[in-house]
Amino acid sequence: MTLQPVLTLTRMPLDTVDLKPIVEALIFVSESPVRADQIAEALDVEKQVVAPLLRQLCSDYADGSRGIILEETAGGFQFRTRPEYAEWVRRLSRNKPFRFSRAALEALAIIAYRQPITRAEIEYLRGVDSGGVLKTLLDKHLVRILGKKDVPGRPMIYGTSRDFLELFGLKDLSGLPTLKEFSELALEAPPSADDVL
Amino acid sequence: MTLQPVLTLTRMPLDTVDLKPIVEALIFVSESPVRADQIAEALDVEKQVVAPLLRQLCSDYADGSRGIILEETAGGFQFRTRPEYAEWVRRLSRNKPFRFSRAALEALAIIAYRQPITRAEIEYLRGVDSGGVLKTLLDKHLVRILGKKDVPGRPMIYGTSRDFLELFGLKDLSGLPTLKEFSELALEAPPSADDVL
Amino acid sequence: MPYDIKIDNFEGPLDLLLHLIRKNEMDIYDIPIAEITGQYLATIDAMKSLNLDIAGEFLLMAATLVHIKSRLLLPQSEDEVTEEDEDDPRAELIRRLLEYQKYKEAATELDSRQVLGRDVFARKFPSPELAELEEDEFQAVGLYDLVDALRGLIRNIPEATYHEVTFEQLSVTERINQILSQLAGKENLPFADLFTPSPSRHEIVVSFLAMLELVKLRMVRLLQNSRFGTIWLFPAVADDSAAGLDFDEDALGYG
Repeated sequence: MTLQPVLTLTRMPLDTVDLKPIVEALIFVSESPVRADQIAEALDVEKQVVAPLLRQLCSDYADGSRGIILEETAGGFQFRTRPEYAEWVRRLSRNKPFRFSRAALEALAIIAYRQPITRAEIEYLRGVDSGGVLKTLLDKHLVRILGKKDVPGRPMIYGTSRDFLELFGLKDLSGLPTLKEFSELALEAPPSADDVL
Repeated sequence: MTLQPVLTLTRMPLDTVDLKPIVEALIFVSESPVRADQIAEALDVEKQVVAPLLRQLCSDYADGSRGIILEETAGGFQFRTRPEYAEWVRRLSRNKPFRFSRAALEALAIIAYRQPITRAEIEYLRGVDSGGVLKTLLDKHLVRILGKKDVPGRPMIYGTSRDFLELFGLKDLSGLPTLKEFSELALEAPPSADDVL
Repeated sequence: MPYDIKIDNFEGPLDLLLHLIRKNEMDIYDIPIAEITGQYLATIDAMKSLNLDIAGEFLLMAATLVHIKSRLLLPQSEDEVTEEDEDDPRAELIRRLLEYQKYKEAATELDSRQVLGRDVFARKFPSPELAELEEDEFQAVGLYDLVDALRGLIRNIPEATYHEVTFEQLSVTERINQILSQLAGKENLPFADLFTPSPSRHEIVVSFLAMLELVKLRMVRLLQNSRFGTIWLFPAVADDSAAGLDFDEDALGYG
């Protein structure tokens, strides 16, 4: 495997570039609040150079027409959404499609691979009551009732639905990868050390 | 699946507020690209209302004095740092730029252009075993299993994922550049002897 | 310096052939097979003399080239000469080379894009705003992830399916309590430490489910340093509340 030529870093000398957008980018990309001295260090400039830029950025974002503000918290700077919009943010995150709980995904996997299956069998495999999660999957039309099992008590048996196939982009159930196929992929050709990506 | 506490909705009626900053906040707060329809749903407005706001935001951020750009990728919108500042970002996070292996890039390109495709077809095109690199791409969620091919042996077929589009900043698969024929290639770039990427 | 080529520079035999074609300014649509076969074999030999491992694909291509060369040497009938392309023994090789060249170029082009995490950066972390309204649900995961997680655990276990679990064996509830006591007083625990050195399939499946259950109950947090790194369990509650929890159906709270 061949490495690419190392990138030639041709950054311009700092006094000829506008630092403010760089500071903006650095704060934007940081998971936790960034201190002025961290920014100064990354830019290789004195802290005094950074301080006024931070003040400027704060006021740029404070002007009210923006959805984001630059906040100074815990000794650092961090972009946050404007507090007035908290409700919209909540609405967006609530509307996220298919936010499966782990329990739901687990039950779904068991049903997909073991259908037709009764609730007792699902619960046996999962070790916990699965009535609630089964109901959710039925409500979401990912699982359907296939009929009743011919054993005493005639429990209902469940299987996956057309919506399930659609969700996972499968034409039919035989498209489900098996554990064996997964293993083959890895066993036949162990990834070589130079698969950098 | 878990019920949330009912929220007291204290938001103002939409016609009295400016939607653009809210859209900005929603994109900012999302970990993955947000689709116009997700935003429209959260705002309880028609998608047509959101589209021009997104265009406006894109051009607001494109003005060059900003450290952040708004990019349309993987079917949605996402804020990203301006590419010119990559090195500063890396300095702050002390990350080295990663490199793709040629094997990974080749396999990805083949899968991207030829999907749905089987492993055997990839290997025929590349001329080498590709199980390892395929496994790596699956693990990195850049490639996904689309199902099984309707031929004897029912081999699995693969395609690229949303993460692939996001990684390479592609709007959708039609955004892939058209493949160049050999004759064009030869004209454009007379290859040197050690042109190995 | 005719053979200053390292085999590592080539992704495979097609790549090496393309290199030879360019280096010698050959016409790809009319490859001089005798010449390129000679050069190809010489390269392979040079590599062998350096004790380099030659992948099977390179040797297979050598055989193919020799085969094409011998077919070209066979006397041809008059009709065959006139119908060139279809009967040209080189045709398939040429097609493959042209095709491969296209994807090689497409790969380079992909690499030259503004790649996320290399050239451009996004906020690939949960926003604090969202963390504040975190529910006990997880982000969407594909079946791949679940199957892959299970497979990773089951991989080294001899054949037997978790079908055959018997009732006498450890239940998930018991396992939950065991994990909690394993975690008690510790700051964290690598996921792999939950298992005995050679766990049974049953143990793995039960432990896996128990772990997921604990996460669901918010008694344990799972963290990774990197997306594909070791998974660590962190107790999410104080020690005293972990002891002797009564897991009734309501406590498991599905729905």
